[in-house]
Amino acid sequence: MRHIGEKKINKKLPFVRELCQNYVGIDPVDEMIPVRPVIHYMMGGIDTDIEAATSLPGLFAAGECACVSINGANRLGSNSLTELLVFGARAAHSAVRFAEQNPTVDEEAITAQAAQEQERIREQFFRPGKGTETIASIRTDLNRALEAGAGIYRSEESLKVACDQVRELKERYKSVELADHSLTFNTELIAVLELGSLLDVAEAVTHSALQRRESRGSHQRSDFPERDDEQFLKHSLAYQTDGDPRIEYSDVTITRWPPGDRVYGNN
Amino acid sequence: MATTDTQSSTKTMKLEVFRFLPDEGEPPSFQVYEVPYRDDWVVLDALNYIKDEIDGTLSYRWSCRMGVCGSCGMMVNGEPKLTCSAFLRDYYPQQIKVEPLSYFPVIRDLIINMDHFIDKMGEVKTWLIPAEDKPIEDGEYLQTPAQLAKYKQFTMCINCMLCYSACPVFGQNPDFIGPAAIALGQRYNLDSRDGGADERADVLFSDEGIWECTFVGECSEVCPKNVDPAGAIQMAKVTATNDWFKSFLMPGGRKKSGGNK
Amino acid sequence: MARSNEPAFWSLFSAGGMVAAFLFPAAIFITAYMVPAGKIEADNLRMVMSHPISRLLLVAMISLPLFHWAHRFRFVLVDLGIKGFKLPIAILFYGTAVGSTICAAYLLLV
Amino acid sequence: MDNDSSTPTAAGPVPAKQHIRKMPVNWWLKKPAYLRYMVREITCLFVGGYAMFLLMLAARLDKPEAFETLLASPLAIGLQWVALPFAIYHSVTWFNLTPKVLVIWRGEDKLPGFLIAGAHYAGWLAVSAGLVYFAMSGGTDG
Repeated sequence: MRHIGEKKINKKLPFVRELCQNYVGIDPVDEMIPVRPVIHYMMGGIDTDIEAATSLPGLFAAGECACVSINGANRLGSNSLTELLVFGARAAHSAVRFAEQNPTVDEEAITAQAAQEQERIREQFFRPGKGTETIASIRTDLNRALEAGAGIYRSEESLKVACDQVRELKERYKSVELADHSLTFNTELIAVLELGSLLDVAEAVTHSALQRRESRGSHQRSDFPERDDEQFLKHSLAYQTDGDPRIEYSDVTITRWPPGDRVYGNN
Repeated sequence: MATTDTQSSTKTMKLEVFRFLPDEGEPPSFQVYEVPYRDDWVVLDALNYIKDEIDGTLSYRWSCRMGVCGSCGMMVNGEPKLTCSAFLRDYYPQQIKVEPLSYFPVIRDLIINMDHFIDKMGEVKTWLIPAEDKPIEDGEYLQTPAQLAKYKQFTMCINCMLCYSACPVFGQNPDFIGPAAIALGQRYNLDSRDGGADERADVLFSDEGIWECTFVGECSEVCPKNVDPAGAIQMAKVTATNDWFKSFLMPGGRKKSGGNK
Repeated sequence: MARSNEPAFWSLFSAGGMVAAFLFPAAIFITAYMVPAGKIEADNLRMVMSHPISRLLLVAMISLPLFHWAHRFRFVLVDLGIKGFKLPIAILFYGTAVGSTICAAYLLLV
Repeated sequence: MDNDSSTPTAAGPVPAKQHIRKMPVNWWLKKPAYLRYMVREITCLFVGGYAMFLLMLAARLDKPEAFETLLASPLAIGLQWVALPFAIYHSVTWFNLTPKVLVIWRGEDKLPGFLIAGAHYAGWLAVSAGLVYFAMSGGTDG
C-alpha cells in the first residue's frame, strides 16, 4: 500500500490503517502489511428466499446467518453486512405480514414449549457432577478438526476424517458441564448453546463438502480441482437426521454474472 | 486454548478482576487470576483464557476482537478501554485491574446495564430523517465529498460507551444525554440529506443535553475511533445558541434548526 | 423536554472567557507589577482608565468575566457533588454578575 | 422467570439487584486530566475576583488618592500575584480549546486546529502588548 500515499490511505482505507497500527504495530503508509491466510467465517447459511423467509413458516433470516445467495459461492466478510440493509428490512416487513396473516397464537402451546426447552437446558447443563467435558476443550478440538479437514484445501480423505471427528465431538458435547448455574447474564450458557450450533454447522459443512466433488469458490478440493457445472451448479442443502445429515441440492438462479474462472488478472 | 500449547514461555501475569454475582446477594469483590503472558495478547484474550481454563463463571461482553463492535469496553487500570485492543505488553509485568465501565449500573461481573444509553439514542433519534421523501424511481440522494466530510468523523462511533465512562458529568448525572448520543445526533444534523435537526433539538438542546456538558474533554481522549464527541457538543452549543438568538429576532425562527450544513 | 434558555448564559460565559483570556493576564501584569514597580504612575493609569473608550472597555472587563465566573462556578459546585439548590445558586451567582454590571455601568458611564 | 420488574436480554432477565457505584467526591483527584480540568474551572474564581478588583478601581476613578492606595495595597498586590498564573492558565486552556468550538471548513478539509489556536495566541500577544502600551501612554490622551 506504500505507493498509495498517506492522504489517500486516510481517505479510502482508514480502517486498514487503524487495524495495522493498533494490532500489528506497523503503519501501512511506509511499511508493508504482512499477509497470511486465515479461516473465514461460515459462508453459507440458513436458506432464505428473496423475502427473507426460511422453509419454516414464520422464521425469517437475514445477514450473516442467512444465505439468500446473491454472492455465489464466495460471500466475503462485509457482503453479509450490506445484505442486512436490504434483507434486514425485508425480513422485518415479511415478519409483520406474517403476523398480520396469522393473528391468533396458541400462547399456551408456546409457553409449554418454552418451559420444556428450559427444562431440557437445565437437565443437560445445570446438573453438577454429571459432565466431564468443558466448552473450551470441545471448541478447540472442533477448530483443529475443521482446520485440518475442511480448511483452505480439502480432499475426500481429510473430509471423511473431519466428519468422523465432528460426530465424536457431538457425542462429547452431551457431557459438557457448566461452572455457571446462574440465571443472571449467564454467558457460559450462551457459549454452550452456541457450541451446539457450531457443531451442527460444522456437520453441515463437512458433509456438504465431502459430497461436492468439484472445486468452486472457497471450496477447493485437491482431489477435484476443476469446477463441475454439470453436476454441481447447485446449492447444497443439509438436513438434520438421526444419523449423518442428508444433503440435497437446489437449483441456482444465474442472473447477470455466470460463474467464471478464477484468474486474478493472470490470463 | 489452541494457543497455549504453542508457547514455550512460562511468563505469567496477574489480573485483578471485579466480581459481582447478584444471585448470591454478596457485595462486589475483586478476584485475582494468573494467566500466561504473551506479547500478542490483549486483555480480552486473558479474560477468555480465564473463562476457558480457570473460571467459567466470569462474565463479560465481547464479540469481534478487532475494535469494531464496541462491546468489550471495560475499565483497565482505571481507564476506559476496548479490552480487545489493550495489549498485555503495555502493562507487563504489573498486575492489571479490570472493572466494569464506570458510572453505569453493574448487572454482573464486568457487564454493565446499557439500557439507559440505548434509550437515549432513541430520544435523540440517531437515525436519518430524510429532508425530502422521494420515490425510489427518482434515484439516489446525492452528496458531495465536502458534504460527507462535514459529518463523516461522527459516523465512526461504535457505541462502545467508553466516552460515558470518561465523563464525570455523566457520573454526577446519569440523565445527561452524554457524549456518544449527542455526537450521533450531530452526525445526522450535519448530514445534508437529513431534515430531523428540529426534532432532535428538543432533546439535544435541553438541560439534560448539551448544556450539561462542561467540556471536560476526556470523552474525546478515550474514544477509540477518534470521533471527538467533545468537539461535536461544542459545535452543537454554537448552533443552539444561534438558533436561540434567531428565535428572538424572527418570530417562529425556532421552527428551523440545526442550520450550518 | 424543553429547549433550554442556557444559550443566554452560555454566550455571556463565552464572551467573558474570551475577554478574560485576551486581556486579564496583561491587565494583572499592569496593576500588580508595572504600577507597584513604578513603571507606570498610578495617577497616569487612572487617567488612561478615565478615557471614554477605556470606560467602555472597563465595563466589558468587569461585567462579562463576572458572567463567566457565575456560569463556570455554578458547574464547579455540581462537579463537587452539590446538586441541590440549583435555582438559589443560579439567582445568587448571575444576580451578582447583573448587580456588578449595573454598578460598573453607573460608575463608569453615567 | 417473571419480567415484571426487569428487562429481558439475550441472556435472561436483568435483575433488580444491580450494583450502583457512587461517584467519589474526590473523583477529580483520580486522574491528572481531571485535575487539570478542575484547575481550569477554578480559574473562574480568580477571573471573577479580578473583575471585582477592576470594579473597585472603577469606583475610585475620581478619587486619585483612594485609587493609588488600592493599587499599592500589599493585600491587593499579593492576591493579584496569586491570580496571575490562574489567569494565564485560563488564557492557555481557553485558546487551546478554540479549534473545537470554531470549526472552519475548506472544502473537504477542516482548517487545522493549530492555525485557529495559533491565531488566537497571536492575537493574545498583540492585545497584551497593546494594553501595556496603552497603559504606559499615560495621561497624554487621558
